[in-house]
Amino acid sequence: MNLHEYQAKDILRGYGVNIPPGRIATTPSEAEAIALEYGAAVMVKAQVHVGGRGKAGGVKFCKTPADAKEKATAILGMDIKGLTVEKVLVTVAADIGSEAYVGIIVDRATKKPVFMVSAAGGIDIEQVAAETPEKILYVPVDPRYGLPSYDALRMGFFLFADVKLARGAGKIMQQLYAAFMASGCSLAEINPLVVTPTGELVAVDGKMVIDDNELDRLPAIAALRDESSEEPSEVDARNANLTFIKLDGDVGCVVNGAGLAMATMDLVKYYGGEPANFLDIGGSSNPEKVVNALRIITADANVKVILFNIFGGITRTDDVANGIVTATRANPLTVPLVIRLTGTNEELAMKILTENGFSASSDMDEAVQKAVALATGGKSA
Amino acid sequence: MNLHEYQAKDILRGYGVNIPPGRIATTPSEAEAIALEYGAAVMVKAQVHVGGRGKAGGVKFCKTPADAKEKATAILGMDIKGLTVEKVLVTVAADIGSEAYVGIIVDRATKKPVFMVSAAGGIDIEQVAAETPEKILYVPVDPRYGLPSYDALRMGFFLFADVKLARGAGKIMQQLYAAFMASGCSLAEINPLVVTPTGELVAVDGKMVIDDNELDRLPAIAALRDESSEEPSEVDARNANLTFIKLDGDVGCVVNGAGLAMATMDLVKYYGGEPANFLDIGGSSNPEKVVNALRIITADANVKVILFNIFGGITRTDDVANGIVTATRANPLTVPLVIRLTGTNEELAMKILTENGFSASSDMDEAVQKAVALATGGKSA
Amino acid sequence: MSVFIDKNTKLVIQGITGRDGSFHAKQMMEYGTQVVAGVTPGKGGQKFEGTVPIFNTVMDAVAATGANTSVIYVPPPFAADAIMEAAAAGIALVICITEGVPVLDMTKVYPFVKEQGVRLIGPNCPGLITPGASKVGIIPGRICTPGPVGVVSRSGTLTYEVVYQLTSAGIGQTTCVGIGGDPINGTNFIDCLAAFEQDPKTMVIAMMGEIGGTDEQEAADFVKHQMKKPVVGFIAGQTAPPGRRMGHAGAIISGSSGTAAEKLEAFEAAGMGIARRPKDFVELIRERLG
Amino acid sequence: MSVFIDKNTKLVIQGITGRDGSFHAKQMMEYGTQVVAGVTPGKGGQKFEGTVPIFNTVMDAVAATGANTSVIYVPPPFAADAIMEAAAAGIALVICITEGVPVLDMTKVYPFVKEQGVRLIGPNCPGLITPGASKVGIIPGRICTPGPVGVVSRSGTLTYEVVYQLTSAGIGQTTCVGIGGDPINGTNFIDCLAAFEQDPKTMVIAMMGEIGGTDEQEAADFVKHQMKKPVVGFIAGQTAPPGRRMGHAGAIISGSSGTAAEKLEAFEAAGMGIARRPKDFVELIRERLG
Repeated sequence: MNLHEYQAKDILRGYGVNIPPGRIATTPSEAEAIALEYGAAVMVKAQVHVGGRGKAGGVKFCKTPADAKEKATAILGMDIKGLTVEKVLVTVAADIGSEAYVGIIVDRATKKPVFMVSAAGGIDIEQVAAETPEKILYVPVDPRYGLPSYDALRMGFFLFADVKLARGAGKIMQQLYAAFMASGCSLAEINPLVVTPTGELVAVDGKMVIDDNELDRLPAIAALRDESSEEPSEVDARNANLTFIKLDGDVGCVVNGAGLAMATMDLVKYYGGEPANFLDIGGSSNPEKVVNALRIITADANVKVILFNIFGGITRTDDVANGIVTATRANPLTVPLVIRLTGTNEELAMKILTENGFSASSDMDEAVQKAVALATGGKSA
Repeated sequence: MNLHEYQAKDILRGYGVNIPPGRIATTPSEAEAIALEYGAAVMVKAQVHVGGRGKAGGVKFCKTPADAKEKATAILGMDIKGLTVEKVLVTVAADIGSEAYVGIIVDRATKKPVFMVSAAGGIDIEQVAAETPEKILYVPVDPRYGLPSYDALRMGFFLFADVKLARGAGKIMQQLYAAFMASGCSLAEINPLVVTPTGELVAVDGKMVIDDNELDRLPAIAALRDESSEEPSEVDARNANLTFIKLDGDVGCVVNGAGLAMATMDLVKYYGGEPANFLDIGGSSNPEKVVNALRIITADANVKVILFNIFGGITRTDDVANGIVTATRANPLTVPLVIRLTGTNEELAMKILTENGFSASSDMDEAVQKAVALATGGKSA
Repeated sequence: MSVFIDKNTKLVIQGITGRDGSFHAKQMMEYGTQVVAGVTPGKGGQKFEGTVPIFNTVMDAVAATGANTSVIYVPPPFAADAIMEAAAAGIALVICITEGVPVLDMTKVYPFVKEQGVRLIGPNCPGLITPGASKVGIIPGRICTPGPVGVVSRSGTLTYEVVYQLTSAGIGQTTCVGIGGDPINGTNFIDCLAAFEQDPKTMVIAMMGEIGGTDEQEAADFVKHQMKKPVVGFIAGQTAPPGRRMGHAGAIISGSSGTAAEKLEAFEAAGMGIARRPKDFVELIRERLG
Repeated sequence: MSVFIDKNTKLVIQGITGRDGSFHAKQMMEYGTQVVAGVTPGKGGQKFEGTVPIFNTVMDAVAATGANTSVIYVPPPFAADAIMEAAAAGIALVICITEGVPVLDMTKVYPFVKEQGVRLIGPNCPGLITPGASKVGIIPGRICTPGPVGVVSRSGTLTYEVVYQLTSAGIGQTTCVGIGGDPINGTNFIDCLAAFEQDPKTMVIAMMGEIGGTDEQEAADFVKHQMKKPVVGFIAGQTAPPGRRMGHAGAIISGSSGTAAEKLEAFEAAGMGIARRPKDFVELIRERLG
């Protein structure tokens, strides 16, 4: 789950990171009032879950409250890469001397949280990595020991020659690390970490991505979810405990297991079709999931056929069959359904389907080819 | 540093441990008022740093506020093993179904904090260990991982067959462990951990010993020190950064290093004398320490001779010589002084001493024998 | 022969009385796995299905039954603790089926099991099966049959698919291992490939990877330099949209974008057979069995 | 020969610009120790005494100078971090002189250095000296002289006392090691006894223990079963009042009250020579040198 900049900053502030004051506005007058209250030049920043806000015109410097109102008027309601800006952060503008980058991610290779720091901040770290990789220092952290002071200071010295700044940056790394661990992050970054002309360290932008698996035990973090900034069908799927990603094709896919779901999409493509989505109903079986999956897929007007590919392990195929029957009874389908189903309780599932007028195959290739044929009007059948 | 029961309980309460309400009284009327406020039977408990309060009559059950006043009158001012009771804890009395013991110490052998738990609570754990060692379960904790739930639950099941009580006890272990680590303890215990007749878990007594080396970074814990409950000369020594333990002999000893200090006491005894104290001026040298050491030792009227045994390593012997000169100039000694001094900057030290009318030896046995002779009036000389 | 589990596997099931745990406990018992104990705190002293003793802790279970392998079906917030409990109790092989374990939990569990010298498979994996001998986890037993192919996969149901097609074509397996698709897991491709290389009965290995990370590339390197036996590989997610399943920052560290194309290239460079579709495994393996 | 340090020891001094650090840096340099670097954050680029380069981090110091040993003089709250910094930077032998390190810090430092395969001596120790070759720490150099006796001690100044008496009697030392008296330290008696047993130049070992704990008893057991070379032992604290220096709870776990009597009994049972006074070492060792 992505947090908004303002949410990440609120969390980091709680861990002691020095961040200019800021508040959220949803109307231009609110933005003006906040700027007036601060009595200083402010930044008005679109709060959307997408990179490149600045280039899209979603981040503006405002000298006066009137200016803030005007810029907020322009930004609120703006469309940035398909997402509508519903909120702006109005925050005191910092004087910028230099800009550094500080981030942490969970790294698969070292199996640890790894810091990435660079004196080349303010721009995308991907760009730095691609063009000047020697400007990035990577420091893995063993979570059994936490971030030791010596590693924090080493990173501080990588960013700043001055010992006072190095120590200050080291302290911010400790604060960022504490926030990262306590908030169940898979990524946390401060970019830019600014040194002001008077030598103060200030975090001017902050970002956090939360591991979805942490949300059950971190209700305060889970409550930060902003569904208005996400694709509605993906929100719907998540609330139904489904992993769903909308794509542009016409073959709706309902599969159990991420690997098989991807392999199914690949096979749709292999046989000349285009998948309409990635949808994993997950490991544990529950007829309700199938009902929700069908509702979400059929909401997509592009879908011309629905393909079930279920290989029962921990998922019991009879549960899936019951789900199909229940769902289609409540809301009859307007597109054809192709079912491939095998594995745990397969006989029972087949019996349920047959008794309710469905046919099913146990061969994946056969089912995918059939679904593609139906979607393409028989072209490839 | 030892904490009082009421201080340990305040800390444990902060970590969620279920502890009956209680407050400190320094007068009988205060005790009565507290009991009245609670409107329940209370315990009045002497707050002194010594074991065996109960047997000495320092812990009493009081049915009524008047009763609490009467018992507090008896306990306040009472002498328990040489310490005067200045405060009592007035706390709501718990109904006792059964009593267990839960404690943690830092163990030298495993180099870890180790839990000790026993269903035979309410009595000294030393007694349980001596008489029925099989009734104690030892569980080391790796502080890199903390106390895992499975180990907490395992200890819970060692105490209670009932899963609800086992889980409840496991939770208390987690709370005790968190308090132990965060408070810089070398020992923390709950004894007894009571199960009430209604199945509630209640910590009825609590104890914490803090590692003195932690106090600099834990000012809130350091502030809990109650100097009124300690030997005044030891308080004085600690405030002067000296390690001092008062003994019953007449040879005052000033030594650098604990091992050499003990060896010096042993040698005093070997040659027929009795050491008046253990005093380690520590590793880092500072003339002020010598001044304080002399002040503390000469305050003991039993002392008949003062023996310096200094082997300079990190301690510079010239600093010690300067300290001797300064101290004796300000407060001339009324007892003889025997100085043994060798090691770092020895020539300079000898020069300082000689110029100021002191003589010094570089042989330990010679110096100790001389000091013993002076103390015993020449008997063994 | 086989890898990791065989007839001597003595299994304890953590979470044996839960919905999934009890269902699969029965399946494993029916398959012939030696299920010697179950663990559910508070149910110590009871019996599962009238035969399998239940204990409050894994330590009790090991002491009473000599269990050497554990399989975990507890809910995600308790899975990390369950893994460490098994490892600390002296279990040598721990299989964690649970899906949804927080990755930060795994950053502590991983060094813990390594220190204890314990093999962890998973989490978020289907477990493993040595056809005809022992099944630990949730892989459907009847889709497997004994034979010469070692199977290792990051995906659960995709494993079933491939094994099912192999079995349908009359090609059996020594052991099938689902290592799980989480960012941090206990056993990786190389661990399994090394085990299959040592196993005298395994003649060919089928390996199913996914997009994301660099495990498949490292496995390919291992195949190239350390293995004599032929390996056939597959990558799921060739058509997945980029950037949706893994953070780009991860790619910065690994210096890899983790795409299917990159992984297939590594397979090719290692001289591995490449299955474009799951069903291609059948022919490619048949060729290599000679 | 010697143990742990010799002519090839290349030393970095952590806290080289502090009061104690700078004083003893000079003493070590005068003694002939190869002091190749110092570390003081913020003073990187400067030189100590015009010759020894100072770095901001141990990692920088190791990279630039190839230092293989570190000695630590930083204040107690920073000592644990300094030890881990040295270990993580690739230093093989870390000597921590600092006194007053919180014991809970050491419960984390100890497994850290073990994992890194690093030998830690101390904290709260005087360090060690190989007379005529290298001195690391604060043991006064001129009280030592080369010879056949290995010295190991829990106490600082008591070590000096015994070494001084040996040297005064014309008996030299291979290496003198002060392991420190804290409840948790990096190197114990047995580690040193084992090293002396292997060192061809060491003929007799002098060992100074203290009351508290069971290290001396375990060392005696090691002497009895694993050593051929003679060992002479001493215990400080024979007259110390019980219960003042160690918690009784510790005694419950170890099953020992850690008294001098108990330790001397263990020495006797191991056939060790027993020095009742520090000066007794001279005669007992002379006898054993034959």
